Amino acid sequence: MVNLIGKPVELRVPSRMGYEKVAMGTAASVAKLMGFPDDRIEDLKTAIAEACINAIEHGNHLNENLSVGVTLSAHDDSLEVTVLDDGGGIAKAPPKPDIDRKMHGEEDPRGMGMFLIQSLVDEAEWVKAGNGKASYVRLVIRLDKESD
Amino acid sequence: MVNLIGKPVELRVPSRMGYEKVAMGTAASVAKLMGFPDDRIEDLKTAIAEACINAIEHGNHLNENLSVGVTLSAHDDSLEVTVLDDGGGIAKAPPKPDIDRKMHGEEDPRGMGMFLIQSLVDEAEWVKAGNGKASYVRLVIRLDKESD
Amino acid sequence: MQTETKTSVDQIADGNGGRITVLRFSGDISSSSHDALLGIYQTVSKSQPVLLDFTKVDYINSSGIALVIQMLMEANKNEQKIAAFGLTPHFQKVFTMVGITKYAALFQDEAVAKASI
Amino acid sequence: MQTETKTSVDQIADGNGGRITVLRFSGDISSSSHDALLGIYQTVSKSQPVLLDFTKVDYINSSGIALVIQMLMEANKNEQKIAAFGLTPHFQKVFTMVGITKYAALFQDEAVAKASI
Ligand SMILES: Nc1ncnc2c1ncn2[C@@H]1O[C@H](COP(=O)(O)OP(=O)(O)O)[C@@H](O)[C@H]1O
Ligand SMILES: Nc1ncnc2c1ncn2[C@@H]1O[C@H](COP(=O)(O)OP(=O)(O)O)[C@@H](O)[C@H]1O
Repeated sequence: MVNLIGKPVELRVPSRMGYEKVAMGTAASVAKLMGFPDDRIEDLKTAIAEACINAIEHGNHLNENLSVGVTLSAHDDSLEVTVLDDGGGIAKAPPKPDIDRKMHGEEDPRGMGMFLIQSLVDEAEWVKAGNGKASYVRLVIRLDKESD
Repeated sequence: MVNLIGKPVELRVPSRMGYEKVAMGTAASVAKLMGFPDDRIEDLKTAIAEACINAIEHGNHLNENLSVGVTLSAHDDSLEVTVLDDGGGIAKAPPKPDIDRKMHGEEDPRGMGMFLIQSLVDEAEWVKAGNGKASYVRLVIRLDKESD
Repeated sequence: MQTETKTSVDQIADGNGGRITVLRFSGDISSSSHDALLGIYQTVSKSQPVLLDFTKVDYINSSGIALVIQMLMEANKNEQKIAAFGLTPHFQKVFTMVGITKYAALFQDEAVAKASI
Repeated sequence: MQTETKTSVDQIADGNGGRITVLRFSGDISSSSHDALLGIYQTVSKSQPVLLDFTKVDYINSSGIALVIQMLMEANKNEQKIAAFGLTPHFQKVFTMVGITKYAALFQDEAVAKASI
């Protein structure tokens, strides 16, 4: 595999629903360059889409004057991604979605984004930064890891 | 068509051959969001690839400590793209490629990138900036324009 | 700015003298798909099974999946059979992860879905 | 870091008792494709026509096109017939823009190329 270590790819998109698809396209291109198999690229795309949607909606409150920042760092055997917003970060980790509770109206039908991110990538970490004025999620997806 | 006017999408990629494909993926996603037809997206992808390759090779001389910057600004009826490098810009406009001269060895077989860019998009302009320390190409591709 | 969802409603024979409603989606399934999913579901007969056709959908996010779950809730209340087909292997995996398969079977294609529901 | 180009060399019958060499490319056609294009071309017989199969190529840049032109120059010197097939409509347009069609016909697929060369 070709050595891609070097400067990260950096992307900034406006905080508007739909622009998560631009981050998906950029991330898919980087992962393809690195030689990720198609199924892992799909996992990465969904994880990045959910992270961007959360940054747009919960972090930047759909304020289009704010951007969502995405960095993609190619390492020897993994791709590391951060998705940055200007919000205060998550207050507490949401419960794992429970389909029975959802189906019986005991739980919001939403609230699956962070669960999907965690399920689809190899590492996911939510970090508060900039004294409450920024937050990011850091994702790692490994090249050797088989898709689950 | 949905109004996309707002902050531009910004991308930075390392000055290494192959990373033009990341710019292609990002640009294709923005153009798709804006509703460009598939054949115009192909035109845009090739134009951006050639602009990035020139920025990587001629502008930044393959120095991987330098990045190539790409901005994508969605206007009402067009997408405006700039591809920025840290070089001095083009010395003089190259001649239009002449296939007969190339086939007879009277002209370098290369030297088709700027011609393709100009042929594939609606506007292309090469600009020297930053007192000889930066240069960019500005491309415009219009939504209503039929592919040629 | 998000691609809108289009839904077309088909009636097909189930091969046993009965009829099945097929909701064929195209575009994105996202937070903006409320009307294309729940709005359309309100209009269909509750006395025959429903198949959800995702063949022409290439982007689904978690807000879109939440709308699919709300549709399954409605079908559940109406004791109506509901199943899906045409999801890519990736989205079959995602639907399985969130547990949707407990309330709606996922079939490979229309023929299998029609024969199995 | 660029995807490498793979070339496989096939011999097919031209339907008239003669033979045609087919160079089947996959991956990218870019500045790093020198060996996969010009290197391989050196090894093939100069006494029968050559077809370039781009069916499995999805990225071609202007440096790659320059290598194709160099291959056409070689073929021209050898008075060898050469043509291409399997280019997407976009790359057919790009090849036409730079004038390659003056020295090599572009065909839709292998059957037409084989019958026409
Ligand atoms: N970037 C973020 N900034 C602030 N809060 C967030 C962020 N991402 C997630 N959250 C919080 O975590 C909750 C769960 O997120 P998620 O699982 O993606 O589901 P949903 O977005 O559908 O609520 C959100 O409702 C929000 O309160
Ligand atoms: N971004 C740039 N910075 C400096 N010089 C450039 C840049 N882009 C193009 N050039 C000059 O213009 C010439 C023609 O470029 P092009 O038509 O793309 O063909 P090629 O890159 O194959 O030479 C290049 O050889 C180079 O001298």
